[in-house]
Amino acid sequence: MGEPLFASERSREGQLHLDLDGWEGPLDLLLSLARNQKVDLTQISILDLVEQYLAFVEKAKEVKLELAADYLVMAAWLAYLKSCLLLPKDPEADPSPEELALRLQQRLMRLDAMRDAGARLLARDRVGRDVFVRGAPEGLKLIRRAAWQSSAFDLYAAYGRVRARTQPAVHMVHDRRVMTLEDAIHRVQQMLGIAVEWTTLEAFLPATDDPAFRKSCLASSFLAALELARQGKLALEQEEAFSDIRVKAA
Amino acid sequence: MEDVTRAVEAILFASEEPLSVEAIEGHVGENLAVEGAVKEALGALAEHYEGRGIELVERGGRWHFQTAPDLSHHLRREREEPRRLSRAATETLAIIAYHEPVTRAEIEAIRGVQISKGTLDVLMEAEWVRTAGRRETPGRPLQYATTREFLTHFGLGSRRNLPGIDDLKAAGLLDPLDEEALQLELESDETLASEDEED
Amino acid sequence: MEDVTRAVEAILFASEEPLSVEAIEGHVGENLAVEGAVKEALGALAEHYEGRGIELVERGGRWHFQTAPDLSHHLRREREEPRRLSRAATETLAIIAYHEPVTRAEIEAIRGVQISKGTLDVLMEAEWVRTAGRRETPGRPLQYATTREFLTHFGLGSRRNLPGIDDLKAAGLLDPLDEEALQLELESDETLASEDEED
Repeated sequence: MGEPLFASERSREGQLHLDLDGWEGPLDLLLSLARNQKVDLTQISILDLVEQYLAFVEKAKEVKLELAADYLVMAAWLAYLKSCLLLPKDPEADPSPEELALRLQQRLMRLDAMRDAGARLLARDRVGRDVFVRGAPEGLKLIRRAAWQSSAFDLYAAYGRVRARTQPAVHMVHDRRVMTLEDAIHRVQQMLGIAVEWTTLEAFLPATDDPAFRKSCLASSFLAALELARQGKLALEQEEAFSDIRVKAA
Repeated sequence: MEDVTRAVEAILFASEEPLSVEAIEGHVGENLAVEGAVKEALGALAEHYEGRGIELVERGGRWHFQTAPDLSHHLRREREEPRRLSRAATETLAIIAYHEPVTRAEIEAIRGVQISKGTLDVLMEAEWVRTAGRRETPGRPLQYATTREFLTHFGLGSRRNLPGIDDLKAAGLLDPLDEEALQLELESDETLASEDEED
Repeated sequence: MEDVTRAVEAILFASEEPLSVEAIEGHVGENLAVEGAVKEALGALAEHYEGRGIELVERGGRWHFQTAPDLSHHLRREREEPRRLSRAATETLAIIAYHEPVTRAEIEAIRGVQISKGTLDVLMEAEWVRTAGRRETPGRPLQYATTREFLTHFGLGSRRNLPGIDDLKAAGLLDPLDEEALQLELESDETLASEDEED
């Protein structure tokens, strides 16, 4: 790494100043300390390493340097690990202090490996720095063309739709048998001569199988009865709503 | 392959613009760019690339690589994307087919709805409709007609094979459907509005 | 020189980005791109360009031409390195590349320190890192992985070509972090809580 172990310098007031910016967290500092032992990380003495770390934190406290909480948490954990490693073995302890030490060592190796890998990546022949792609490529073009789809049925249906929509609408009313009001007045007047007693209006209607014609006759005859009643030629009676309407000559 | 030739090849490849011999020499550096070496390298490269997919060319004293002109069709790739013809376009196409040659005003009169320019463009793009001269009436409006491709696409040997009005009636295609008509009314209002925007 | 080889050469020359075999085949067209022809042409071209000023390389399944690495001194322009990465970013990139897919908590566990949001942003902006779905574990954390652009930029045929990856694997240094290793983490519960908020 080439970083000084204690990036220290005498400040103007002659006080020791520790630069913590050099280490990104306690693990980084530990790795830095471990490398300083100048041995393979697999051979590193965790106990030595722990002592160096604790000494560093101690020194930082002496110069009243504010340490991030992370560093102190790690210091506490390492102090615990150190005591475990030094004390007589407790067979009950799980995980054993040796295993904890081994894990710490593996974490340092892992971080070291990634740091090394990062450096090797950056040192590769990188595009735009060491190797170059074509400066002025013509470029490839993708031209999208719509392939329009329609079927013969769509076409005929569309034409049918247009024609149906725009054909002049002619409304034809079919011939229908009706009884005009004049006919009805004439007929009711004639029939009154026969019927001297109260007679239902229906009895005046001509016999027919055509229900539409019968309806027309009924409506016209009713109007005829009203007209004749108005002229004072006929009397009307109905006992209650919707009951039979009866007529009699006046 | 000579070092200077390799260097010239790489320099021209990576350059964003055509380079003069002097500019290339500047990049190659004094060690390699001895008297005439770059020119020689350019000649060797031009010869090497002859007939390949790329060629080395000189234009106004500047050199650059370019793809061989006869391969340009590989650099443009067309992709067809199926798209369904819109209702307005289908109706317009049908009207042209049944009434050709027909002017735009006539199409609109028959459809009872205005048509946007885009609708005719689509039909022309599909190569189903072509312009068919001008009508010799005041204003000399353009006329439209269908194409051979139209007949092919819709499986019609000729326009005579279009089903007649009676055929359409028999197939129930002329029956006015009140609901559909109502919906059409609404739709055409909308399309009119959007069509106006388009224009 | 075969037609298909010429076409492949021109297409790769003209392309603004590395191309997969399928993309090349699409441009070559069905007539020339018969079964395996493009692959064969790529092999022939790679061989042809070997030792020249330009080389044909495959990165993450995509092919492109680039200048030969030993000629960089002729080409290095007077400009800054494309992207100067901070130490944090470099380590994070390495961790993602060697462990992918990897969660942010795992990156932090390996580095022993929290990573700032900016670090991942830089890597994503460079298009070297992408999110790679969520891990189906409690909290469903986002995972990160490298991109094809990462392989291209660092000249890696595939992730198998990452420097020293086999040795690291053999040494167990790329094994997934077990629960206990994560427990050894220095992060307090608070930092975990703040992470949740971010997501």
